[in-house]
Amino acid sequence: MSATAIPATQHHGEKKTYLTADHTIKSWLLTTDHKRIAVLYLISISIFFFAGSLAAGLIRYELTSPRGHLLSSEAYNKTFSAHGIIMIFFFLIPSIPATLGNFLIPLMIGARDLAFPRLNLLSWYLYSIAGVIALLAMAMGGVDAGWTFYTPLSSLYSNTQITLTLLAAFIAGFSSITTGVNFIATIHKMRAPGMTWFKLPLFVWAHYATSIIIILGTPVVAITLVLVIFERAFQIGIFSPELGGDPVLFQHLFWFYSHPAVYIMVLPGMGVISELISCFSRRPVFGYQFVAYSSMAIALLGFFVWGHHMFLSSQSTLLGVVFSFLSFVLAIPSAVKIFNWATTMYKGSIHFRTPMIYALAFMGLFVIGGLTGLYLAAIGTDVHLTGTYFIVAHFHYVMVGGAVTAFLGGVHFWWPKMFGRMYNEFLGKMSAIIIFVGFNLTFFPQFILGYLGMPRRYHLYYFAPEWQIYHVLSTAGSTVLGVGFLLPAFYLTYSLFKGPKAPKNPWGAKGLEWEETDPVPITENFDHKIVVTKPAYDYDAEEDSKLYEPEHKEEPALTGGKH
Amino acid sequence: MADATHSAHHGHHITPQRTLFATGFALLVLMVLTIGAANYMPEPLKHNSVFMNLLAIGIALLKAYLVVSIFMGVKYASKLTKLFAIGGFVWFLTMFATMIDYISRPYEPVPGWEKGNSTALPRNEKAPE
Amino acid sequence: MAHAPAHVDPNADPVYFQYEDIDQQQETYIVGMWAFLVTEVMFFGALFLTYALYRWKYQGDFYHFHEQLSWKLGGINTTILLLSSLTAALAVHFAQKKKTKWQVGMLVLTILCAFGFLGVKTVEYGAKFEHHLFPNKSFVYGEAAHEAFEKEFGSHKPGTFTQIVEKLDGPEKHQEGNPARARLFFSMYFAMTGLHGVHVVVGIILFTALIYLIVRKAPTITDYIPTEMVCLYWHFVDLVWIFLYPLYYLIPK
Amino acid sequence: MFQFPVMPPQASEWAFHYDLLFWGTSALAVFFTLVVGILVTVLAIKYRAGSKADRRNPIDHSNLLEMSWSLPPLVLAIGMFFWSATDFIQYRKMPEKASEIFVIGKQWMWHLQHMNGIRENNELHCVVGQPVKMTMISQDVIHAMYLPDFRAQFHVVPGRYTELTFTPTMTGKFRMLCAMHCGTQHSEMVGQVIVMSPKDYADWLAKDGNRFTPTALSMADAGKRLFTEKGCGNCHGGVDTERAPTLVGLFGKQRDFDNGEKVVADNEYVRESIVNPWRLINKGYTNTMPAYKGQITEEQVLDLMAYIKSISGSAANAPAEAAGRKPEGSIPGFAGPQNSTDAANRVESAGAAQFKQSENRP
Repeated sequence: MSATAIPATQHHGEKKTYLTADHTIKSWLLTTDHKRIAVLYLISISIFFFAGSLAAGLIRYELTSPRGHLLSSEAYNKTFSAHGIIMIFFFLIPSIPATLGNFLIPLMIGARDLAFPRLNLLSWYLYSIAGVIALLAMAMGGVDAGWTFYTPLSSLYSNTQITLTLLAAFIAGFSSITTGVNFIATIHKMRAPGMTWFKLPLFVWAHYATSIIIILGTPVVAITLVLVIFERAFQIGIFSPELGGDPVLFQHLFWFYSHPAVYIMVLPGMGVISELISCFSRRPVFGYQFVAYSSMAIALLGFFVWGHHMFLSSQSTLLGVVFSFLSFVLAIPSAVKIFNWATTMYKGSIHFRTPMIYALAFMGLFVIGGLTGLYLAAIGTDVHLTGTYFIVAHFHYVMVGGAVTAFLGGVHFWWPKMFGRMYNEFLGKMSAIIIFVGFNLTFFPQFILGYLGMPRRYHLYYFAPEWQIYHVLSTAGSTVLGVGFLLPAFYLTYSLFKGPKAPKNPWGAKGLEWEETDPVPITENFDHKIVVTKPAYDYDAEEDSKLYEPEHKEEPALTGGKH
Repeated sequence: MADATHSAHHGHHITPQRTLFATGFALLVLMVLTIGAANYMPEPLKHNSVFMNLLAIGIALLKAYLVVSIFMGVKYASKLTKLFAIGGFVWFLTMFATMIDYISRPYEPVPGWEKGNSTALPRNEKAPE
Repeated sequence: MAHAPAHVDPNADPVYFQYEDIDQQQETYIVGMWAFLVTEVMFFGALFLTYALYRWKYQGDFYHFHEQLSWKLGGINTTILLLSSLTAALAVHFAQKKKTKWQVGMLVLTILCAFGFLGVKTVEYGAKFEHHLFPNKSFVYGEAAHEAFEKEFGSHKPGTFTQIVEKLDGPEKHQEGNPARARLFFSMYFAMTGLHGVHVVVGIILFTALIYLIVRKAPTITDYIPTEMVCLYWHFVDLVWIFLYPLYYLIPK
Repeated sequence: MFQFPVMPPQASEWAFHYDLLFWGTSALAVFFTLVVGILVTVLAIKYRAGSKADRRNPIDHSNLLEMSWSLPPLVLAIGMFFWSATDFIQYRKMPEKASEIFVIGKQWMWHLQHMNGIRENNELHCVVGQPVKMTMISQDVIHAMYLPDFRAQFHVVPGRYTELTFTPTMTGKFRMLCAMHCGTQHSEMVGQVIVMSPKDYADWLAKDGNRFTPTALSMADAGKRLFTEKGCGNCHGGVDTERAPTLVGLFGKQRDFDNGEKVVADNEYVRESIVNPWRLINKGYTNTMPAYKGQITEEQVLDLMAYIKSISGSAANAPAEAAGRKPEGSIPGFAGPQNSTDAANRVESAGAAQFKQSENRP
């Protein structure tokens, strides 16, 4: 035990939390405390989220009219590219791992910090630099090649700010690699005594799987983007058919990362959902081991399905069929998770608090997102749907319906732990319901649009005015969705200043982060030595339900079962 | 390694100098071998590009094995380190699934136009019917 | 560093506050380093894949292009890197035995090797620039193209540097292979060896910082782990070159 | 505006198979959505906090249950896979007899060319019931030929010929879109396929068809003219000379190269030999031919190919069935067995119905 186990601030009477340990701006910008870095990340990704949403709103309003009177073709292309680049590289990929993961992994495994605190800070700086460069590129004229940067459009034919943007994506990639390396070392070596692999919360398992994907995949896309930069700078021919190169090779290398990247975005979300459902059902996650293994299966198998983005790209039919088969196989681990979550609720005692509403919304949306993935994994159905709004709808169901919903659920769940304040429960539930309704209204019509043949990245459809009704519905939905996203921004910010003080464990949740820390953790996380003896998710629904029996006069507080 | 000694200091392994020098020497010998093979291979084998490539890659792999196992100490390291060391290289190989695309493309069930029946007739030429 | 390492026992190795003991700290650093090396493998992996594809597609051309590279210079560089790997491994050995003078000596030797490598690389790159084989706008490959180039921009007069280089590296030898593919080959060559070169430069910076910290007796460097980490990185750089050498300099016909 | 179309027209044979597969998948998807939806809703209501449900003896894991919800879906998924994969292979199978259309994608228009010389921009006229086979190449970035009403899509890649086929089953106008982002005016890279009855098509050929092609040269003739203009015939004469091999009978013939590779001449080889002639040098020749890269358009390459093919004549009547489409001969099996399709087949198709009308033209 090292000497710092005794908090340095003890003699001040009241213990100082990580938030109040120091108040200077320098202490925030140079902090190596994983919790503070998580807060920094939370602020920065929120900024990017709203920037990306703004672009999304522009896109939606442009599409209400078949002739698109709002934006020119050039502006539209730049808008959807900005939306994609910001949302993928600067929001979705770091969203859950860098905020909730950063904050919670050491707390959940009983460590005093991540393995490499300075590397963690570096990660946030790399992310910020990348973000600034990307925004700079957009301010200097923007990019029009989409977030996929397909060559030779991005390498030889586009004269927008592609080099800068690629550089930003490259640096953001390194931010993500440093986080991944940090998590892997932490989860392997920093667990508290008694915290065996199968006592880990599934949130940690999901992050371990995510980190594996990050370290195996991200470097590939990083070097690919560098090659595109070289190609623009020197007209070298690696992806240019005129010089003997192959444009399809770019797609192989790009999707080798970018398909697994989808799991970087959604696996942590699945981890969050495991925590939420288990806590608010007062039941351990059903089939814990299967859920843990399915995360690893998704992470590793996810590397062998990249070709399903390229069925029509003139890759060989043989490879297409093989990739299609593997994609179908990959559907199973996700299905296992869904069924296990549903069964977790069986014989539970379900509390419909805001995070649980988000978790239920996640299950509904993710099921639709996952099942519509079958259409795209099936090489036969893909031929009509790829490159259309069906794709757009599908990946928004997975990314927004999955990752963003889980992120919001997780933020609501751990908000009291992070900031020690409670938000308005009614507004919380409202926002979850508004998001669910608005989301479906926005994206369900897009499935139909895709099947009707509306290509993605089109902003004119004067040749098919009958599509307009779906676009109008979708835009109406996006407005609702926008309200749904703004609401939490307001009441959560409000709660920071005026919200009631949160108790230590407002949900009666299990897990080291709730039971063994102060209401808001101190800088060293724990003020005593942690030895883990209980299994994960040590809930008891029967005990919990007894609180509702007639002899209890008042509405029981959410303090968990047996205490 | 017969002369491998284990230090009491925190239990980590100290690779003896003799092993290190032997490894360095072996690496240099292998390098000379690969250069020699590339330049002075006897005639029938020299133009067998499959053999020559395999030989060059084989020697490089041997060198890589020496560096990774002795210099980088994976041979004496924990199972976890071994897993990472091997895992990284194995995963690098999975990327080569991409090559299946290029190798299998000639066996497409999609024929090129030279195999379909030609309609390459001058427009005013009467089609034989 | 907000949390300075806590010294409980002044003779013990320092342990950062987040670790329980020195063993945990050392193991964590090794795991982290290997996780990072995995990313490096994949980083170069994408390039090796690209190389493999085009080598397979244009094997005949690649043979002709590779004659523009000097296997002798490449061989010198291989020797230098292998030796530097040995000195790096010895540095770790001495660090573990706490023979600091020997450790620093070995690190200095490693840096010298790295500079030697870069020196030879400069000669090689210089020759390619002189012969317009760098894939930028002035790229010229093939006799016909060279003639056209000279007609337009005046004849190609080699300076002293070129004369030295040509003794070592030789002038353009056989102008064969499809010139349209030459740019591809030299693009790959510069991308891969260039990225490797960047790693060598980073290695030099890391070694210099390490030596500085050791000599200054910085409190962070009392065990062998920092040396081990930098040397693991350096071995990886060596490893990449072990494959680059036969792939670029020893292509069979 | 207040109509809710749910299905695009089903205008090709493949569209029927496609929709069967699509709605089949949909049935599966809806089924599983309902299973999960109902399960979650029922459980959420029954076991809400404070309800009187029986919560004794809960189970935490059950391998039997795990198997029962992973194996049957796996079997179903594999079944769906086989269905969709066989359909896809069917979809990619090029018809024996088809009207050949050559498509050049460029920023931001479709350029289409009929064998008989009619050139169209963003429009394709074809005959109902007659299979159409497109051979496509891009002259700049990657495009995707997307015909939603025929449920047909394939990418149009620079430097590589790709194929797409469909058989229209109803007359009318159908959309032709670009489904791969290709730059500024991507959303205006829109055209239409006009499917006509044979009679209408003949009328169109006689009137409008000609409007697009005042030269009235077939592709092969245009290629011949270009061949003469560029002076190709100076070297590539009727017989092999010292400078160059003849191109008579080139298609489908095996070529041996000085580096030992072999290849059966196909469209990609011919394009490569025009654009980058130094890649593969025929045995016994030197690389004296200038490269036409940048001096010749993709359209002209297609014309030249049509011409070379037309003079391949009877010598090319034995094309290799398993000919590699890529000009590498070093891989075993590339050159393939010379499985000769009969010449009769070729002659028969030469009189493919849709070009009979060409006689009527002035």
